[in-house]
Amino acid sequence: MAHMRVKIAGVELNNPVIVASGCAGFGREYEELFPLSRLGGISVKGMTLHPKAGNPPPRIAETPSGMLNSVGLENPGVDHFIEHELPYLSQKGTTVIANVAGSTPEDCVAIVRKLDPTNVDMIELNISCPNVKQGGAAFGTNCQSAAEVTKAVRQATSKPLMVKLSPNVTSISEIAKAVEAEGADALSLVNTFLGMRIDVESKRPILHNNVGGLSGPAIFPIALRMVWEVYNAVKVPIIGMGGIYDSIYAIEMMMAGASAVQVGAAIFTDPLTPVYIVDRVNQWLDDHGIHNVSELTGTVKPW
Amino acid sequence: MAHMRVKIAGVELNNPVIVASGCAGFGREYEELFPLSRLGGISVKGMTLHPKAGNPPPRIAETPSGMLNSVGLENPGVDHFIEHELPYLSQKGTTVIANVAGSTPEDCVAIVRKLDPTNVDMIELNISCPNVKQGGAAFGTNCQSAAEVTKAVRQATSKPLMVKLSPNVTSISEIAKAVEAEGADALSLVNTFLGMRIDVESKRPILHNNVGGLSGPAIFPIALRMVWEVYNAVKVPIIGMGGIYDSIYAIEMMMAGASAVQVGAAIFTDPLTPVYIVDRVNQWLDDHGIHNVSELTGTVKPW
Amino acid sequence: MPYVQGIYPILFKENLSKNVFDFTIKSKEIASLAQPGQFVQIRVPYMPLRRPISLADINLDKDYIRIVFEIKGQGTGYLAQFKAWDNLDILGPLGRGFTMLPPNKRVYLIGGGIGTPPLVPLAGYYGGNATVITGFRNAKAVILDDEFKKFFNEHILCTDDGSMGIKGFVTDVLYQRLKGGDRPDMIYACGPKPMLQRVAQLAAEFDIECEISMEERMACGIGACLGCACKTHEHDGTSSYAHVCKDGPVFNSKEVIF
Amino acid sequence: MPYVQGIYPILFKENLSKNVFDFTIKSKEIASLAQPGQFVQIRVPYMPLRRPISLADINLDKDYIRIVFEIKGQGTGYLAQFKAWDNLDILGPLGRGFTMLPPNKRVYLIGGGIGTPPLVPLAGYYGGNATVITGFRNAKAVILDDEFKKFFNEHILCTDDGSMGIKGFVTDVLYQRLKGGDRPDMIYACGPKPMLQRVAQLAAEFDIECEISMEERMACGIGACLGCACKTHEHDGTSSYAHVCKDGPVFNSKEVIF
Ligand SMILES: Cc1cc2nc3c(=O)[nH]c(=O)nc-3n(C[C@H](O)[C@H](O)[C@H](O)COP(=O)(O)OP(=O)(O)OC[C@H]3O[C@@H](n4cnc5c(N)ncnc54)[C@H](O)[C@@H]3O)c2cc1C
Ligand SMILES: Cc1cc2nc3c(=O)[nH]c(=O)nc-3n(C[C@H](O)[C@H](O)[C@H](O)COP(=O)(O)OP(=O)(O)OC[C@H]3O[C@@H](n4cnc5c(N)ncnc54)[C@H](O)[C@@H]3O)c2cc1C
Ligand SMILES: Cc1cc2nc3c(=O)[nH]c(=O)nc-3n(C[C@H](O)[C@H](O)[C@H](O)COP(=O)(O)O)c2cc1C
Ligand SMILES: Cc1cc2nc3c(=O)[nH]c(=O)nc-3n(C[C@H](O)[C@H](O)[C@H](O)COP(=O)(O)O)c2cc1C
Ligand code: FES
Ligand code: FES
Repeated sequence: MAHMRVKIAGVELNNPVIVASGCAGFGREYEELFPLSRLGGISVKGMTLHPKAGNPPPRIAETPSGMLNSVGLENPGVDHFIEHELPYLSQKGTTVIANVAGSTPEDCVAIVRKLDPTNVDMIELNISCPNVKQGGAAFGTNCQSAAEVTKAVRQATSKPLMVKLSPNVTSISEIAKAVEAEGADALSLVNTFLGMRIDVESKRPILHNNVGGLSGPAIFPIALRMVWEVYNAVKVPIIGMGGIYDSIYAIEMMMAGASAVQVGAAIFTDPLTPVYIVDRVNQWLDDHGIHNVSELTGTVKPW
Repeated sequence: MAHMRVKIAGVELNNPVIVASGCAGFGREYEELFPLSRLGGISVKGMTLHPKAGNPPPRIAETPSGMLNSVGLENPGVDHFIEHELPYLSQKGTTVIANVAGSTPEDCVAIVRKLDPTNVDMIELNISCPNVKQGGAAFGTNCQSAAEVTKAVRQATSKPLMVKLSPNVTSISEIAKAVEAEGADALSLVNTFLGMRIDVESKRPILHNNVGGLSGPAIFPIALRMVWEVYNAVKVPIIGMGGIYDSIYAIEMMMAGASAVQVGAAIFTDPLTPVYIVDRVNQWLDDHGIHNVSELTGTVKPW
Repeated sequence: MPYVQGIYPILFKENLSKNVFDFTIKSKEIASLAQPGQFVQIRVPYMPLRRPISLADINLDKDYIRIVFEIKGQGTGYLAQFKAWDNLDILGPLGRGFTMLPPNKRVYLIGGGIGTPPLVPLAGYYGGNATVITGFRNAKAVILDDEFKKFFNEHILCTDDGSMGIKGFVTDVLYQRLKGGDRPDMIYACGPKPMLQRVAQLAAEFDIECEISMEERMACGIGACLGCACKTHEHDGTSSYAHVCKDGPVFNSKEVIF
Repeated sequence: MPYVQGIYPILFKENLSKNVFDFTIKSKEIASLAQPGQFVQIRVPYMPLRRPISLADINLDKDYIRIVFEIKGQGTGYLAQFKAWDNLDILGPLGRGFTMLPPNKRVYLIGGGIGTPPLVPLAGYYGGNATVITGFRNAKAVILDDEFKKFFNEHILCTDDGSMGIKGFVTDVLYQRLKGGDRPDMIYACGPKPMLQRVAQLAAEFDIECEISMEERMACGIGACLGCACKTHEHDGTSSYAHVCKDGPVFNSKEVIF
């Protein structure tokens, strides 16, 4: 058995496979199928300062090898998280990553201040949600605003700070560099791509929000390229995601430069995906005589 | 049988289904399976001023519901096209769209000047090829350079001028507006998304060019959203493409705002795809009592 | 609520009408956990998302469950191609089912089209105390007609065009009954949204308890992704989103905002 | 070159070694157009790109073609799940096959591993005038051993570990033969790239005509997408890209730049 623990921004994870934000809520539901301690970590549903109702339904549409969502950051708010979810979740033997999705820099700062004294392991500042009118991708598609919100949040917390980038940009490495310069300890990428589907019978977009975020295997090759680009542009560790649904995809992502990976939409196809990936990556490492999963990071040999 | 002819920038097409540039060469190969007159048009392989060898192999990689290519604009040059391909192709009873992919604005102008006196029906200025070092996406990911090359080419030809946009941008509608302002008669979108795959055994990117352009069903929802965005931003007609592989997808694309569609990668899965789409769209129109395919354009009803 | 994921074999496959299929699936695990009104999420080839299908029957002795589904699009189309002894990847049972009153209570079961199957376990439970009203487009679309005879239910069959049973909507029949003074202890309804809305109206008008089974597009099916929102009344008079896969699919008709 | 696309049934399926399958497919259309060395593009479930597989046999009388393939990844894995009487969606025959000399010429056929099957039609054509040298990792990987007996070919079998036939590489045997003074009219070779490169070297060294069958990742398979580039010498001394699916898969060994 290879050594699967990885260290990111000072936080040690059981293994490099984290469940992506928004895909496993606060962890309770999937506990029915596997213990959360099998995971490297869980990035919880993006949270706002106050409870948020999210967008009207339909919020889900299927696409070839992918899905769109327009949940719109429905969440019970940071206070509820700290009071009712964190005490349970923090006993489960996995790393807890708090996904912070304020609609203004001030909101983000306020949320992070509340999280600072808790036993959350890491902050994932979400500047890339495509499903909300304020904040979200509006921060993340512009270097200056991405830098500003990072700077503000950086000053508000002593927790390891990871910033989650939007792929809906001309140059993701520019945004990555701007965010790194303001003190991000790690980067996670990618969030979803803005997409659409139409019901040709009713002529209505399938999503009530008209557009939504694309994730799933469809986006994997773009996400992989972006992780590689960012890896070549920054020094901080990267958590790679976007379409990972099997061990080979996780290994590609790590070779491209990721120190760990997140698994999102694939959990809806097969809820055991993250656990299978942990086991199969481990097997692959054994088969290839690699002792430590971290040895994969950034090993791609460009032509 | 519904009326399938569509008119774009003054050019009348047999129907709204065009084979995308780079996917059917100069039309000879697929003639074995169906007469080109069944198509609305063919956008020929992107051409440069001088013959171009393209990138080293491997040039093709498969992805979930998609593929990457890094052909790198291999083509015999515009003179060869005019002398050896066009005379044959222009007798086939379909609209011929010349895809122009010069590496500098001057090159583009020179190519277009050569095409101007020929019986090419339309120019598709490709400012979005992700597989070449010069020109291509370097033009298309920046409003100013996109405007400049459009302006130069606009002055060099009296042919209808369509500009093909890159999806690898933060705001495709900004680019679309910049290009429209310089006199583009139509827009085509999207070209491929920059992506990557890695062979985990050799640790090499599968493509010798390391990265390549993603196309196929995987990108459909993003392409659809972009067509809708651009339709709401410009007045000129749009030819929509990206992942269309069945009639429903073509209809969605037209409802989002496209006046015609192009079919690319799907032809590799099933070479008869474009012809099936023509027939099935026609059937769908009949089933829905719609007399003219153009009535579909832009009919999506956002919530 | 406890649920499992597993691979289970199809024991019987039947074709109930042109596009409607009936699978009996061996799964002791799911059968032993399930309640009427709950559903399962089934994985289908090529499709990234599972398909939610209600349980049409739960047989504890024989360890099987039953699903009845209609081909609507690609996913159900592929599902229909499975044959007896093929294996299905199923997640379930999921959601909150119907509230079960004592079996001697008087109930109405209102089913529209492919909404009829989830009523079968209720029909069996309430037997002669249940009045079942089912409606279909036409005679060709009628399914499960015999099923309710078995249970000695009073059964009224409606078709939109009168080609079988009574001509008209199930809600017309229900309205006549309620106007006529019938006061059941509960109305259960499953079917298209406009039908459910009308049933909810009637239940409110005549002040009768009513539970309806809702549908929404889903990803996880277990309450984790918040995809399947359904607008509901809060106790304090405001509205919020419940989630069909976890808080439903069965809701009290007073909760749902149509 | 003329080619067709169609849906054709598998007549026989055989398992030649652990991961190697042999399909006999009924297709008068393809059989009547095909030449030894050509290939087909087969559609496989879930995969956007077709899989190129060489023709291992072309039988005109009986209207069938034959393919022999090894499971390498997902696509060939799915292909291996097809059974007799299942239908395959096939595009073909594609590419340029081997140059056929008069059958009384002396030829060498060099095959490595899964590169052996396309040599079968040549073996049949040249019969006793062909010397066939095939190589495999070990005894378990050996395929088509009997095939060459049928045609009265001289057949030398090699394995890397000596577990069957001669221990060593096919190119070692070829080198010994050529050094020993054998001067065939043509060498045909199909197999892994390093083997082809060595065969090409030997052919050049001993000045013998040689044709090799190349592989490259493909999309269209018919010369339209320019995906399957293969670096070749031009007559004027420069280099350029040929395309494996159209200009090949069979190339004169002097053309290819390894
Ligand atoms: C709780 C619940 C119970 C259900 N029970 C049954 C049943 O017992 N029998 C039956 O025939 N159908 C039932 N349905 C509806 C069934 O899920 C859809 O008909 C099916 O998902 C359509 O899939 P498709 O691929 O054929 O259609 P497509 O339209 O191609 O599907 C595209 C996407 O939309 C989703 N979708 C489409 N229609 C619906 C819908 N009505 N509800 C939810 N998602 C939808 C699909 O799941 C898929 O993700 C139920 C739905 C829910 C939510
Ligand atoms: C002209 C030609 C003839 C061939 N004849 C045979 C044959 O007779 N028997 C046989 O077993 N194999 C043959 N091959 C190789 C066969 O095409 C590959 O093994 C197969 O495509 C692998 O697909 P996969 O999905 O299993 O592997 P994966 O690695 O999962 O495939 C991923 C992608 O890469 C492509 N690919 C991978 N390996 C190759 C390769 N070696 N050549 C071309 N594309 C590749 C696949 O087609 C697919 O698009 C031939 C290849 C070519 C080009
Ligand atoms: C239903 C759903 C909800 C999501 N909610 C969030 C969220 O709240 N915060 C966030 O940062 N990302 C959110 N995401 C994005 C995922 O965390 C992830 O970045 C994206 O889905 C790409 O990974 P995947 O392809 O593995 O799903 C959500 C994704 C899905 C599918
Ligand atoms: C093999 C290949 C070659 C291509 N070459 C060109 C080209 O020369 N010029 C161009 O404008 N687009 C080129 N494209 C992009 C397509 O024309 C099209 O924009 C893209 O593939 C998206 O459509 P699709 O998803 O239907 O393939 C190429 C695409 C492929 C797959
Ligand atoms: S489908 Fe995920 S919460 Fe209901
Ligand atoms: S595969 Fe398209 S040119 Fe060879």
